[in-house]
This record gives sequence, structure tokens and C-alpha cells, in this order.
Amino acid sequence: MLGSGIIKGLAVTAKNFVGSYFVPERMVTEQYPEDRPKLPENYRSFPLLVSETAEDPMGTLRCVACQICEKECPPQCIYIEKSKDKKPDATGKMQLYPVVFAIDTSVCMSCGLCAELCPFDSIKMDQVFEVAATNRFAGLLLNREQLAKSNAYYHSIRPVEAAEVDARLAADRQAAEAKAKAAAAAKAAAAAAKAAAPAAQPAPAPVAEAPKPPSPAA
Amino acid sequence: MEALDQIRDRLLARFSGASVALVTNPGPAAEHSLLLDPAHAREIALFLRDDSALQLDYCSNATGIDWPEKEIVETKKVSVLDPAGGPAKITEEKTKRVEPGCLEAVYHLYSMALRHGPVVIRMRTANRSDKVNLPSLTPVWRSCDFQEREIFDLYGIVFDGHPDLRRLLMWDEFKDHPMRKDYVDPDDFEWEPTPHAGVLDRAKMHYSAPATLAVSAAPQPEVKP
Amino acid sequence: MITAAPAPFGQSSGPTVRRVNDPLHGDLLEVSMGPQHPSTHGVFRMDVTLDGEVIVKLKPVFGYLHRNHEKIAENTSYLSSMPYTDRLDYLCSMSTNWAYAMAVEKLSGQAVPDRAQYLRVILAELTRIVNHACLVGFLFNDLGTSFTPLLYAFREREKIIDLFEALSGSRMMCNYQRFGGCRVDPTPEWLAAASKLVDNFPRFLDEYETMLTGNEILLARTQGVGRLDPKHAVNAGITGPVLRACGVNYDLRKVDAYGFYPRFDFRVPLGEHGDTYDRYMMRILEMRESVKILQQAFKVLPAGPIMDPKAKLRGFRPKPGETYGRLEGPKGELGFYLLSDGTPNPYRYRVRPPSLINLTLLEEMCLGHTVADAVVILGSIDIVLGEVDR
Amino acid sequence: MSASTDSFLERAPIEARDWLVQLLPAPLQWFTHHLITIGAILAVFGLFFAFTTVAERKLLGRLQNRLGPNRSGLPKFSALPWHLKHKLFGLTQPFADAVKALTKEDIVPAAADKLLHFLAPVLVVAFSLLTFAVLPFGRNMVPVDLDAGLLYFFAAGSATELTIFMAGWASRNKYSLLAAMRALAQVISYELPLLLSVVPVVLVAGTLSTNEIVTAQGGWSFGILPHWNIFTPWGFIGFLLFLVAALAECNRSPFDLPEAESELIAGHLTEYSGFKYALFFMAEYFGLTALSGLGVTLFLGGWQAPCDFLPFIPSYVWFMGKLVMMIVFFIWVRGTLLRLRIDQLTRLAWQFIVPLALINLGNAAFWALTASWAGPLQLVRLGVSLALVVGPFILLGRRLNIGRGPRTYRYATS
Repeated sequence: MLGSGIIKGLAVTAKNFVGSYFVPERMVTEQYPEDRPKLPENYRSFPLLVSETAEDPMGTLRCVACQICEKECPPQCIYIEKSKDKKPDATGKMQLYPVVFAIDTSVCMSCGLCAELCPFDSIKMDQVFEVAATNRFAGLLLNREQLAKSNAYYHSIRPVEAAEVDARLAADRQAAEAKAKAAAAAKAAAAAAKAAAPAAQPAPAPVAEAPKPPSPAA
Repeated sequence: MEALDQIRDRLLARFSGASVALVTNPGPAAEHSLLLDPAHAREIALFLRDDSALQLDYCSNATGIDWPEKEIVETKKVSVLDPAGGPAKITEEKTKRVEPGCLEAVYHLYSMALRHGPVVIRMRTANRSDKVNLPSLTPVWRSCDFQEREIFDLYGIVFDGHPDLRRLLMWDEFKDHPMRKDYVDPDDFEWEPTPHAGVLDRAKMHYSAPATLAVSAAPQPEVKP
Repeated sequence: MITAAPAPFGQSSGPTVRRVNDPLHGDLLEVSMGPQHPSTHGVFRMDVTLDGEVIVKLKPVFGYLHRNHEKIAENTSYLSSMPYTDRLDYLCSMSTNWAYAMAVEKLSGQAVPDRAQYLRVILAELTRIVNHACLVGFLFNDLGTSFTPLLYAFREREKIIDLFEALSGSRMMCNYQRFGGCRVDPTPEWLAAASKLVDNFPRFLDEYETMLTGNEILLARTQGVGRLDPKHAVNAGITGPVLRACGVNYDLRKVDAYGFYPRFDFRVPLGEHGDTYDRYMMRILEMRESVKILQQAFKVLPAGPIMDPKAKLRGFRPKPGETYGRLEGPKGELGFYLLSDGTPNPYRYRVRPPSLINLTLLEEMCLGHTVADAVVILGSIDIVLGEVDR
Repeated sequence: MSASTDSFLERAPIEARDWLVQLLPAPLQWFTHHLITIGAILAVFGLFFAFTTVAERKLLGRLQNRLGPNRSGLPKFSALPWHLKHKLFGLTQPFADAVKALTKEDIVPAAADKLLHFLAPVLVVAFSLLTFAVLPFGRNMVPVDLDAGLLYFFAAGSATELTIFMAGWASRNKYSLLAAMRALAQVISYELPLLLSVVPVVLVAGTLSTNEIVTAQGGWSFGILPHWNIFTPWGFIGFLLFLVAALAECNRSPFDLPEAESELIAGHLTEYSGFKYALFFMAEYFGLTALSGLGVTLFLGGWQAPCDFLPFIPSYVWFMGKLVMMIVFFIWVRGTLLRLRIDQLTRLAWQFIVPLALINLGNAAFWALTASWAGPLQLVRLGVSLALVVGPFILLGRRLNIGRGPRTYRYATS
């Protein structure tokens, strides 16, 4: 009969009307500023630079200015300038560091490729999504001071991933240290052997020096 | 479906005077293609569509490719006899050869009736400047309508016999063909203190004193190109 | 009296309008519908010539969202184009990602692990549900409802999109597929949540259909409107649900049997009238079939790696060659044509956008119908301007 | 009964007016009498309009599983405690909307007919307010008790459609023009069904005066079944037809073709902004309220209480209650249904509603002629009347959707 479909439709909307008071799963909306969305761990917004400590973010940046992210960034929003000198990073290795590291978040499309490709686990994706600024140029162009976030912060937003990264880095560090130790031991052994062989020669320079940090090329 | 060279042989037998060449594809996909000569392309396309064994009733994809002129330097070792009677000298002779460029249109054909494919056919223009005409295959497959317009728009191939050959994506007054490899994008950069050095350089040319614009208020370290 | 008939095939797509003895006939009205119009789904424009409210000529105008995606892709590496494919059809980035990944894998001859293959099927079918739910909602908005069906559909879409966010980090711009696998392995909790959602989905569909499918106004507005006959549709390269609504059995999941689709038991719904109602019903029925596929997939998803160990993220250089990879996207056949010259960047990168090519027969479908119908026909074709204009 | 109908609350509005009027010198009394009535209607229905908009948005929200507007509270400087300011359920939304509409820029297209463009929103409000003059809001509370009240109502009411045409034409916008044409087609098609659906009431009641029509629906059978027209077969179908025609007359979904936002952007409102737009909006709701009021008057017993033990509640409360129910129904319909196409709209009018209304007229005549039938004959009377309703409805309805219906689909497995 004409109208039966219309009546069925009216019944469904009436059911939804009543349901909207009693069945919370039916609701579409979220009361945003009061109810904060619960972000999944994988959520990504804009990149951040991980530093080992919060106290000296610029001194302990993991970034070594290798410029892989700059090259691979699809919208080309990263700009890096390498340092001329090297300075020790958090583990004491001598590394290059970025003098300028700028990300134009007005261009960034939050794809996360930089974080995926970074071999030093330095660039990661942040989870702040309220990033409005009043100046569309300077307000959205983040420099390295603004981008740097401590490892503790990284742990707070992505606990699982950060733990994995830390474990991996610790393993790498241990391996590197073991290697360095082995190298130093070998060197010392060689030096000792050398010193032992020609006994008449003057005593070698004291071997008190600490194992040198391996050069970045090593 | 019969192999591509069989199709070629059948086409050659059927259309005398037509030249159909097999273009091999070295990649792992090994989708080889047939290069048709523009003079017979439409007849051949019609045949491909209506032949009972092929029934390629569906042209899925039509696209253009730009092959610019290539300058090829060949070095040849030539032995020059010493007129004095000494040992023959071997000198390197460089010959420069310009391989003519062309624009190419590629069509991927499938059969919905027999569910096979793809058969790839391609056509090439004589050059990239003035002889850029190819026959339109829109009368054969209507699906080429927008795609040929797009090729015309972005590559500049003129499809003869297309019912409505206008630009598709760019505006009508636009002059160039942006997908060509030698396309130079217009120099209309707006000043933005972005970290993109290239953009910044080109923007600076338009402003005598760009530093006064937005950077002075910006807290970021000065971005040097 | 106006009789408008579709143009004879293969000739000018302009309409043939015959005026029969009507001295009182006024002028035609030319209306440019779009690019700012509530129902053109973005910045699409139709230059419409009207006789009263009857369409006697319709020219689609494109390019307002053109950003030359193909040129950008030719100037960056293969991987860097992946996030850009999200922006093609921004409602179904997972499918688009897969299409691109599939084309590149075909180009380089890469293998994909089993788990990744199953994940791809799962995500593609979830995307199909997302897309169809959106489409149906928007179609009803075009038909004049006050957002009610749209919001019901969006609620369900939102749940799936939240899953995408939990998996890939972004709701719509997933950037999830990689050449040789997927990026993130879903946790068991994610899979449980997805499976529960899929099991509940038919209930939503039932409610939706009770509300709308039998509605007399819907029947009157859509049945017999915008008919498409299979012969012309095939010739015009129309694919996807729009083609199947005309009764042509051509679903690439069955025809090409790509991915792991042959391992699933599902059916392809076929219409027979090719009108707007059939196109609407195709979407509803396909959603039900997608649910079936998903239920099977969650049962058999194997453990294992999600990336081919030989796959390279950086420094990816396929051998010279060309390929055309295609899959059944929610909107139709989505293809990527790639031509490699051995460098890290593709020499030629081309997207075969289903939305654009499905619009080929828009004029023929709309001729003789009113403005109101044109809006509905456009809505039932299902276009996304990010893909049409690229 | 007399005790309750003479209750203080029942008489209060009238007595207050009379008391005010008698304070003035005699020559001014007639004038003030009407001025107070006009003021009261403007105040009551102005507020009613404001809260209808917020009710519509909240109801639609709930239908769509949203909350609707719930943010606007009282301004910061008010002395209310914080939670009250923020938890007013968004009830102050209409006032915020009004301020917004007033402060928005008024844009007049350069090519528009400036005078008509300005006049249209003014006239549309004026015409839609005129219709309130003959509605009996309560016992003895009809502003102007005209003998031909119904005729006056339709005359004033249909003028609003002309202003829509005026707005569409004056805007010089193609969408507005199409909307204007649609509005004309709609008013021509639906004025007749609206009138025809009302004629049975006039026939049975034997009067065109709205007040007397309400009085004719007084009384109860067995104390609980009121003698409203909707409870007769012809009245029920008449009410349905009236609802459809009323929806079409006030351009509400599913007949909101002149405004069809998915097709014509905003139709005749495309070129209006700011307060002019708000005036159109206001007129739309006034029209809706007036037509709902007419429906209440003609079919739902006006201000009559539904049971004989309820009249202690004042008559105007009953009227407003029924009015609110009608408006809620309209909102519910809007939240559910799709829009018709213009040809289907006119077809529905001419092929379905008009014939059905004509048959219904005969039905009402039969009902009036057989008023004296008693005993088992009353059942026969009811049966015949019901058959005259259901039969044509099914037959005509089948013709309307001929060749259309749910379909079954085939599947391919390969």
C-alpha cells in the first residue's frame, strides 16, 4: 500500500530518536573540548625530533643530519643544514648535527615517511593535533628548537614503539661498545707486543688514554 | 587469448600496407605491445574491437608518454693510417646524433566479453613540435573521450576525429603542455619563508627586500639558501 | 514539447533536441552548476542547458582540483608517491595504496607475504564498506533528506575509520601499503575489534534498508532515472558498481583474481535496469558481500611477516619496463600505469581514475531528465574530485 | 462543565485585555483592543518561532543521533552560577542566531531589482502573520471572528508563495529563478488540494467561521472519545490530505522544492543574507505554525479537551499543545523523508490528492446526510464511509507508483 515505506522510515527514525537518549553507542558526535578523543598509539600528526634528555635538547639530538628525510619527504617540507664540525651525541660518538632543521608544517602532509625512513630513530611522529597558529608563515614553520622533544615525551605518547626503539638503540650501543672495547684491547695488545719485542727501545708513551670513540665512518 | 605476435601477424595479413611492430617490454611484467602506424590505427582498432576471437570491447587506459629528443654521443675508435708509413694510429672519433623525440599514446585494451587482456597498443607522432597528430580512437572506444582530451591537454597530441577536443584539466587559455618533460613551470612564486631553498630562491627574485616581509617577525633562525 | 535522446553512438556527444510545433517556446537557460554547488561533491562543474527544468545539454568541466599528481610523481621516488595516492580518492586510501603497491610490485616482480595479502583484502573490503556507506549517505542527501541517512552512514563509517587510525595512524590518509607488504602489523586487539565491528555491520544495513529501500519517494525518484545500457557502458569504459548495475558481470576481483580474492567465497551482485536505484542497491548488496569476505578473512588470517624481506624502502629502483596494474576499487577499476627507466623515479606514472571515466556518459544519462535528477545521477555515479582532477 | 470553563485561568487573558482597554477613553478602546491582540500574537508566536527553530534543530539532532545545539548559554556578565550558564540546553540559541543575522552584511546583487529584492522578505512575513487573525487560540480567543474565516485564511496564506516568486525573480539569479518557477507550480498545484481537503469539514460543520467549526467539534462519546473530525473516516483521510498539502504549502520537506538545497543551492534564498534571510526563515515558520493551527482547528478539535474530565486545563493550553504536536510531526517528517521531484509533486496533487479529496467530499456529504441513522445502521454508516476511504486510497495509490517497487537481484559467482 502506498505509504507503507514512508511509515517504516518514520518508525526507524523514531526508534533512533528514542535510542539517542538511551543507547550511547548510537550517538555520532563527541563533545570535543570537554571529551578529549582517545588517540591510538599509532596516531600521527607532525614530526618531532627526539633528544635523549629534556634538559639539553640541542646537545642530545639523535639527528645526525644525514638528510635522508629531506630527500624522501614527498612535499619537500624539511630543510636541513649540516654542521661543519662534529660534536659528541648522547652516547659520546662524534657526529655531525643539524645547524638548521626546519619543517614547514603548513606544507607537511603528515605521511610519516620521514619517521619510517630515519635510520637513527631520530625523527618520529608527534600526536599534537591542536596546532593552530596566528601567523601562517612563522607560526607554522617549526625550527629545531621547537621540534625537539625529549625521549621521555616520546615514551609518553608511544610507549610500545619507544620501548622497541630504546631496546634496539641499547643493543646497538652495546654492540658498538663491545666492538670498541675489542678494538681497543686489540690495539693495546698490539702495542704491548710491540713494546715487548724491542726491549732496548725507550718506553712507549703511556697507554692510559681511554678507548677513542670510533669515527662516524666506522 | 592468442599471443601478441600472432595478433600482429593477423593484422599484417589483413591490413596490407599497415605497419605493426612488436614492442617488447623487458620488465618482469612482460606486457609487450603493438606499435601501430597512425594511418591504419583506427581500422586496426575497429578490427580489434569487433574481431570475434579478440573482442577487445573495453579500452581501460589511454595515456601519453613524452620521449624528448635525445642527444646520443657515440664514440668510435678509428684507426688512421699514418701517411708516413708508421703504425696505424687509433683515434677516438665522437659523433653526435640526435635521436628524434616523439609523443606516444598508449592504450590498454581488455575484453569484457571474453575476459582477457591486456593488449597494449601504442602510436607515435612524427615529432614533438608540429607533427603531433594521431587518429583519435574515441569513435571506437568511447572511454578514450576524456583520456584523449587529457593527453591533448597535458602532452599536446592532437587527436584527429575526436568529437570534442578541448583541454580537460587545465583551463582553456593555458598555453603549454605540463606533462612534457621539458615543461618549465611558470615563475610565479609567492614569497613564503619556507624551508624549501629552491622555492625561496625563486621567490626572492620577485621581491627586492624580502626580509622585511614576514621573516623579521619570525623567531626561527634565518634560513639561508 | 522537447524530446531529448542520447546522441548516436560515436558521434558528437551533443544532444539532439527536437522542438515540436511550439510557438510559445521560450529560450533555453544556461546554468553553470558548480564549482560551488552543494551537490557536485567537491569542485566539479556541469554546464547545463535547461529547457524549463529539463536538461537538453550537459558538459562536465574538470580541473578545479588539478594538481598534476602525475608530474609530481614523476619527479619523486616511487615510495614518495605513496602518500600522494592517499589524496587521489581520499575516501578509500587503502584501496588506492594497494593499487599503486600492486602496480609497483608487478613492475619490479616483488612477492608479498601471505599475511600481508590477507591484510590487504581485509583493508580493501573495509574501505569498500566505508566508500559505499558514504556514497549512499551522500546520495540521500542529494535526494533531499535532511542529513539523517548520511549521519547514520557516517556513524558506521566513523567506526571503520577509527580502526584505520588505530592501525595506520591516520583516519583517511592511511599511507599503509608498501611495495612488498604492509607497514604496520595489526595487534590481536585490533583484529578482534574489527571482527566485532564487521559482525555488527549487517544490523546497521538492515535498519538502513528498512528506513529507506522501500520508501515510495525513493522508488519514484530513482527507478527509471539515469538509465545506462550495458553496450554503451562497456564501450565507455564504465566500471565498478555503475557497470554492474547495468547487468555486466565484470568484477576484477573475479576476472583478474588478484591478491587472495580467489580464496574467498563471495558473489557479485548484478542489476538489470542500470538506473539510479540499481546503482544504489549495488552498493548495499556489495556491502553485504564485503562483510562475508571480511568474516572469512578474519578466520583464516595467518601469522607471519608482513613485509617481503627482500623489499627495499630506500634506494628502490625497478628494472626498466612498463606495466599496468589494476584492481577493483570501490568506485571502479583503479589502474596505475608505470614506466620505469631504471632510475629511482618513474619515467611515466599514470593513474587511471575510475571516477573520471565513469563520468563519460553523464550527459547521456542526464538528457531529458530534470536538474533534480542530474544531481541524483551524479551522486549515484560516485565521484571523488581528488581522483577526477588528480 | 461550566465551572471549569469559567475558571480563572481560562478567562485570565481576555479579562486582562478588557481591563486594560477599559482604562482608556472610549474612542480609543476599539483600536487598543486590536492592538493588544496583535501585540500578544506577535509576542507569543515570535517566541514560539524562536523556540521552534531550536526545537527543530534539537529534534533533528536526536533523530540523527546527535545532540543538536547545546552550547549557547547566558552571557558571561549574568550573575547566574557557572553551571547554569553553560547548561541551558542551548535554549538561548535563537537569540544568538538573531544577533548573528542582524550583524551580518546585507548583500544585494548588483543586477537585482533592488526594490522587489527588499520588499519580498518584508511582505512574506506580513502575509504569513495575517493568517493568524482567524485562528481560534482558545475559547473566545479568536482575534477576528470572521464569518468567512477560512476563505480569508487561504487568501492570505497563498500570498506568501507570491512573495517567494518575487524574491526569486528579483534576485536575478538562475537558481532563484528556477526556485520561483517551482514555487509557482507548487502553489498552483497545492492550493486546490488544500482547499478540497478542508471543504468536507465546512460541509459537515455548515460554516466557514473557524470559531464555529471548533464549537461544532465539542462533546464526547462515553466521556473519552471526543467528537473531533479526525475520528471520522472522512476526517481522518481529510486530515492526511491536509497534512500533505500543508507540507507542500509551507515548503517543508519532502516538498521543499523551491529551497531544494541539494539542487538549487538555496533556491529563492540564494541571494539573501543577514536579516532578510532571517525574515524568510521566520515567515516559513509562521506559515508552518499557522497551517498547523488550522489543522488543529479543523480536524483536531481546536481548543477542545480530549476527555470530559480534562477541561479544567485552559483551552489555549490544549490548542498550543496540539500545535506543538503537529510541529513535532512536521519535524519528524523532515528528518525522515526525501524530496520529491517537481513533476512528481504536481502528479501527486492532481492524480492522487485531488481525486481522493473529491471522493472524500462525497463521503462527508454521505456522513452528513446519514447523521440521523441510529442503532445498527450506524455501523453500516461507518462501514460505507470507511470503504469510501480505503478503497480509493489503495486504488489511486497503486496507480501512482505503477511499475515501481522493490526489486530482487541476481548474483554472479564467477
